[in-house]
Amino acid sequence: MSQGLLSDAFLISLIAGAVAAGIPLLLAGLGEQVSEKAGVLNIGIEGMMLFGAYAGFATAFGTGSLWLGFLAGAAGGLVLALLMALFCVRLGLNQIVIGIALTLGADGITALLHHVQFSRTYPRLPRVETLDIPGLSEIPILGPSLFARHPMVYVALFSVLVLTWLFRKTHVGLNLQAAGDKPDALDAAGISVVSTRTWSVLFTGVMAGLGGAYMAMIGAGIFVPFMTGGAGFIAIVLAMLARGRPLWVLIGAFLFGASLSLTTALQVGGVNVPTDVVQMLPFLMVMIVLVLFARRASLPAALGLPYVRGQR
Amino acid sequence: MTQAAMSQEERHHPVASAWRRWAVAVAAALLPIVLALGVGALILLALGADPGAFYYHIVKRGLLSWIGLQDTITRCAPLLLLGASLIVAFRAGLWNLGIDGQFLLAAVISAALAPVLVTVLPVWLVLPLVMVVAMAVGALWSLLPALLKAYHGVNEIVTTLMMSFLGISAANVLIKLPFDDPTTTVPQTATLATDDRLPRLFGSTINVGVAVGLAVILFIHWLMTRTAFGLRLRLVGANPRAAVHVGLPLGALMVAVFALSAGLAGLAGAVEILGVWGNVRADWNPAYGLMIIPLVFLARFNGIAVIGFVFFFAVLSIGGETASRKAGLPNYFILVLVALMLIFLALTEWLGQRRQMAARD
Amino acid sequence: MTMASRPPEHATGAAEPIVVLRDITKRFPGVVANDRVSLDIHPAEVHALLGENGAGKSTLISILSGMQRPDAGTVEIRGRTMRIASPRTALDLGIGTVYQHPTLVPTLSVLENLMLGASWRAPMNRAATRARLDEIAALLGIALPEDAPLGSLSLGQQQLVEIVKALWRGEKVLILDEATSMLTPQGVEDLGRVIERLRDAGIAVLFITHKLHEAVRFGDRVSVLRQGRKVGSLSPEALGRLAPQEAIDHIVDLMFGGTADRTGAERSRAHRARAPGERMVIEVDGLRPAGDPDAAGEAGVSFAVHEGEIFGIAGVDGNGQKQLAEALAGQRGTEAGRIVLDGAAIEGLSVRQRQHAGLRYVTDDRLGEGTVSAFPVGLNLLLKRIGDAPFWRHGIIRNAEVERHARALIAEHDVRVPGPGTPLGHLSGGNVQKALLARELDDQPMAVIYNKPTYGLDLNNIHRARRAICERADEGVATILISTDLDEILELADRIGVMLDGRMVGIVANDGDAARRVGELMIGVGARA
Amino acid sequence: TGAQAQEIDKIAVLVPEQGTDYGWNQQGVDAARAVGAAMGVEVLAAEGLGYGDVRPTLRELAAEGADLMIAHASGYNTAAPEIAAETGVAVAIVDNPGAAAPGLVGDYTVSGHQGAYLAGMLAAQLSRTGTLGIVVSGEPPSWNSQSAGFAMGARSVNADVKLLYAVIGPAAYADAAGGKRVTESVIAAGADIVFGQGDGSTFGMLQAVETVPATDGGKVLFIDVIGDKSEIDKGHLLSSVVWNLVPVYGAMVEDLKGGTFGTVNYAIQLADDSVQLLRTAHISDEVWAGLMDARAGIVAGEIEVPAIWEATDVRAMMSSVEAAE
Ligand SMILES: Nc1ncnc2c1ncn2[C@@H]1O[C@H](COP(=O)(O)OP(=O)(O)OP(=O)(O)O)[C@@H](O)[C@H]1O
Ligand SMILES: Nc1ncnc2c1ncn2[C@@H]1O[C@H](COP(=O)(O)OP(=O)(O)OP(=O)(O)O)[C@@H](O)[C@H]1O
Ligand SMILES: [Mg+2]
Ligand SMILES: [Mg+2]
Repeated sequence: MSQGLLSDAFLISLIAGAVAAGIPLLLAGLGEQVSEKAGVLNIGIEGMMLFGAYAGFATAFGTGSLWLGFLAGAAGGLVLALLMALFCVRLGLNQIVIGIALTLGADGITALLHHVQFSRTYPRLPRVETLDIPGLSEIPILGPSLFARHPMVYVALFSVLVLTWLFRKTHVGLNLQAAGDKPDALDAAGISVVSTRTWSVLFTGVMAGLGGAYMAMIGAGIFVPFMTGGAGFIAIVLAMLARGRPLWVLIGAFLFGASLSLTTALQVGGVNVPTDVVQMLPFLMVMIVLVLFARRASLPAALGLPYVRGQR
Repeated sequence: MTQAAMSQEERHHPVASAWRRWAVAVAAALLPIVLALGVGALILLALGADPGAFYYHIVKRGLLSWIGLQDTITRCAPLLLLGASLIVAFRAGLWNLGIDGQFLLAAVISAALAPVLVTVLPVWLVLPLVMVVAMAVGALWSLLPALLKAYHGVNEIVTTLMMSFLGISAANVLIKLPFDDPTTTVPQTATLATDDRLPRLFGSTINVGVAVGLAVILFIHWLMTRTAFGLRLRLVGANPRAAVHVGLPLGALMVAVFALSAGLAGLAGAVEILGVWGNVRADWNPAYGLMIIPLVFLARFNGIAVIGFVFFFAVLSIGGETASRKAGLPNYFILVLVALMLIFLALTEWLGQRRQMAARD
Repeated sequence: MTMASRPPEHATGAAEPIVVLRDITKRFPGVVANDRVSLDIHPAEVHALLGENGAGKSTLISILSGMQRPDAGTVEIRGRTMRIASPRTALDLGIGTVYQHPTLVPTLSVLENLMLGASWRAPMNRAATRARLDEIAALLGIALPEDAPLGSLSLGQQQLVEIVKALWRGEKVLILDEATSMLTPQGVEDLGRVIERLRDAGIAVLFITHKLHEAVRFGDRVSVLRQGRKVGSLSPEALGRLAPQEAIDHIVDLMFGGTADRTGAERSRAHRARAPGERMVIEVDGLRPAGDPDAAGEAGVSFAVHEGEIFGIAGVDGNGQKQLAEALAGQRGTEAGRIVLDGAAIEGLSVRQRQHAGLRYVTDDRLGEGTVSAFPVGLNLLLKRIGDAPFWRHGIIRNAEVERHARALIAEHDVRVPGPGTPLGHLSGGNVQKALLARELDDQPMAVIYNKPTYGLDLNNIHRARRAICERADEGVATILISTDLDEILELADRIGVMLDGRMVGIVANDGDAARRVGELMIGVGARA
Repeated sequence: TGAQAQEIDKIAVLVPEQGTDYGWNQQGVDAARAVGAAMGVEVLAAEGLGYGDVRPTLRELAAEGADLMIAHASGYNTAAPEIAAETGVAVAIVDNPGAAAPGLVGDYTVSGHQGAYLAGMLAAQLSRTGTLGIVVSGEPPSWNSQSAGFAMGARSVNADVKLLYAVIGPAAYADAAGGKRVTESVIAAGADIVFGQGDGSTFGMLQAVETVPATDGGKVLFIDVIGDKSEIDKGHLLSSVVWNLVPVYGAMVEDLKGGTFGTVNYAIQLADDSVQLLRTAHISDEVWAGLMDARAGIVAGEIEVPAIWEATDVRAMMSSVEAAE
């Protein structure tokens, strides 16, 4: 029996591990990208993910249905996004303050709920059924690791295409860009900046909630407090680095996932490197890319600024 | 009394109007707290705890008992310095989101240096020396983001966050490898003896760090609001193109801002280690950034207001732990309470702005 | 074309007004921008809305276009009282607006900017948009780079896009707030023709300008605001009875009361105290500004300015004037060439060093780089002197000095502002420009580059500013005056250089024949001098 | 200060997380409560204190009249002796014997490396694939010594056993998703028994074990540490290196009463059953008997199980896959 570092099973598990770690980042990163495009810096995304993780897990555990879990995860993210939209878009409160407040609040509430509900039983979900894509899933190594996953993985990948299309080919894309770059122009053109930003924040909430739900239900099969562990902040960075292109979020998310798998691969292979060093790799890579190519910032001009009509 | 009558009266009684302004200010400060406590009380009731007792314990422990108050004040020190750090950066329009990494690296270097230096130099020299080195370490860690921003326009949110993650990992590597104290099995640096730490004030458990923090934040407030240098930095923040137009060296100023801001974050690390901890353990990361950033925004980058918010937060964190323990609740509830306070504080500020807008004529 | 030549039905104003503003009041902190203003806007009529800087014109139209809500008063559309809650409502009512400040998205292409505003569910129809754009462009006699990002266009071209956009949506009412400020005389003519056609098709046009000859030329009816109040109007009948110059005189009286400055009719240059001296102050040789690849020609720009001379630089906006000015000021690098100031090469110096050497640049981008909107007016007036005595001592600000300085300049330059502490962004467009000029004129440099110094100013202020420029020149300041307004250049300059495609295509003396020769050079006819 | 006999009516225990984790925190809190109940002493439990500064809490508990404060986290072992010196209240700390001071500071060493040795023997005997996994959430000393003990025990049964060692992250105690991901990879690399150490992340490891088959298609079994997760087991729990802190805490209180506190180092060990191997239905009588023999050998000192605290030393003990192939 072929075993160890070069066995198919191990390679498959590494790639699948990268996917498992990358999908929440991808979903949340895509969501963040939309609201950043529209000019809202959503720092609350970490909280939205955590809320989605809790809601998704609790529902999936209660009902036995992952799909209901995803629905609840999306709703969980949406609830926080509604608050964010109300406070930051409608009322124009400071996005940083509210974003951090939502994250702290979600940290606290989910931990409390977990304490009350699950801290004596630590329920775990059963094995996840995968959807094997005929044909593709038969490719050696890549097939089983990429094309025999839970359907949510394909939904996430598909949403990259949808967003690309939306940004390039629709009025929604134009509106988002205008809302972020020059909101007064959008307003003057007769489109409500507040509505556009509200929708984009709500979308972020849904995507972050789905990402969190994926992390809890499929990534871990369990909910534990603070389990997102900063993934939301990585998603923010990915969205900024991607400079408005969904495909770049995809690439970034999987590079992050892959570097985690790399850590495991090195260790299982008996290569003696401290985890701290390996953990630096993705961040180091980003810095090197930025130093080498010194890519100018192209964040939306009005990012983080509330829009109040007629104010100057 | 109607609005008109009131303003009529104001014109004739300046004293009354001063009183009224005071009343409004006090109400504006208290309202969010009352609202947050109210909503928090509902959650406490839902959790089966007694809100009255809970809040009583927060205040009693965090503010009214002398041991508690000393701890509250001690906890303010690093937060004040980090607040000063952020005031510089934010007023200059630069998002230094890397203070956690700068803080931690400087803390580790301080912890590694101080126990060694005290064996060769007098303590009164070692402490300031280490603080200076810590500032340099913090500043150095911001150099790359600063240069990339100043001369290549690379977005500093991304670079400072990246450097922060890198700094946290690098700090751990330093602790586990070169600076590991061989006499303990736990990976941590050697410990600075309690007698060699920052002197304590008037026989209390409060160390000089908080005085340093207060002095620095007041100085920074003065620097940013009253000096030409501060105005130049604010100009960079408010309109960088105008800064170029009026002939300011934009790049150099940005690097200076980063150096100052990150240097103060480094100083916070040194003060925390030299004043309280004495050493750094692997994987230690208080992540003060997440807490201090909203406070600095709520204070609208005003140093004096930051002092108030920091103190308030310290009371909550010291008193909250006791209150949770006595109520048999997980400490997590304090997170919820802090979140509620932030939201209501932001809301009241918004209401205040609207009042100002409405009161125009 | 005279008033009398208009079709009589338009001169009568018989039609019911389509829009009636009634007793509109709007306050801002420290200012009453509109004080019970009433205005009728009739279909098939061009209504010129005039007034000094800060009179409240932009505020009034922003209420009509849904950007501001009035504190009191009503808006009636075809006799029905309407609440115009948002720009969307206004657009749905067929009210299209060109705002004084740019309202286009710099990162979107021209075409995309024009598509902005459709329902988000609607499919994106580039072809139809393109066709419609071509149609309107043909009407205006212009060509626009449809797929270029808007931010890459010159300000003049951007203004054309704004106009196209307003024409697109303003099926009933078209509002133009200083829409001609960046256009060439020819462009103004073309726009005027389009306006007339629209008017004849029954559209109501509300037209704001500081160029009174445009107002009487295109306007059928005139209303004048002063310090927030409507102080007078001329009905079509009244207007029809007056010759253009009489009408202008009448309007000037209304606008400024007794304080009107009538010296503008003569040419200021004739009143210059001294002729330019012999000493060369600025010599520019083969200068090629960095940046836009096609902005500068191969050979670069060369010219020289004498002590006390005003050297005008004419040309259609976007022909490299801005790049040249920025390269001279040190804000933009150079690829080749020399700049000599008072005998010393300065091309290697920083902006600051050039300022110290005695060179000043008065930017045309008053909000983008000239001022800081969030800062109080008082600080904006000292932006180029931060740290200098007596306003700072040992680097510490002395607020009393700053305030005294601000009050003096505000009074001297008649900046309409509640006080030195008001954020500059709250000022009207013209008053921002006044503050900017006040700051720049409050110094004694050796050489100054003015870029569109009177853009957005009212008549009185234009005269004041031009006189100040002449006075400085008389004191010996070598002056470079960049303007798209040929009249201004002809009025002030001793010699005129013309820029086209980043090159200086000719330099002519400002004598009797200058207007014709400059005009030819601007459109690419005529030899290099 | 010399040791003095003392009345004890109140003790405090401080733990970084909630005491409901079937692990480190729960063992600490439960043991303190058990000692309190047995000795008629009041117990103040401060849970979920995190890894920040506990000096304020220690001062407060001292002020509330605690006579002994058990700072049950290695991260507290600098702060607690300082507060003991400041307040004069005795403290117990973990993993820092050098700081012990008679009457004031007592150190206890919690490492189940002896038990982990038995667990390693058990795993090596039951493994079908000959490959064992060790997954840890981080690398604190007590994790390290148990990983090493496990490796030594496994090798004692089968010198050729392959040991796959993986750390989830530098401080990934709560990273359940990471726990699952890493455990899945370890299983895919051939492990059919996983020795897992972590707090919240342990549940991710369990999830992986429960949902992924071994490379031979069979069931993967899990060996836990510190607590007893039988209650929440779904049939994959093979064993656990269970700690019992009651003897240690009890001895500390007794010594404090008797005036000898801080003069000895307290430790958990097989000998007094403060370290035990959990027996589940997966373990046959025969195997169990073998393990009990080994236990006796360890207790008697015939089998030596050294405590290895350093992460680098632990890593050096693990298999390199290339070398094995
Ligand atoms: N948003 C605002 N906030 C505060 N003050 C304002 C605001 N908008 C306008 N004002 C003030 O209202 C007054 C009228 O301004 P407005 O822009 O309507 O003048 P204007 O007639 O268009 O002048 P200009 O010819 O200079 O454009 C000015 O004093 C201006 O400072
Ligand atoms: N369901 C939606 N999904 C995505 N974006 C939306 C949605 N609804 C509105 N938006 C965004 O918000 C903007 C403004 O929304 P608003 O509610 O003002 O318009 P609407 O009445 O829904 O749109 P319309 O009348 O054009 O169909 C839209 O142009 C679009 O950018
Ligand atoms: Mg105006
Ligand atoms: Mg007692």
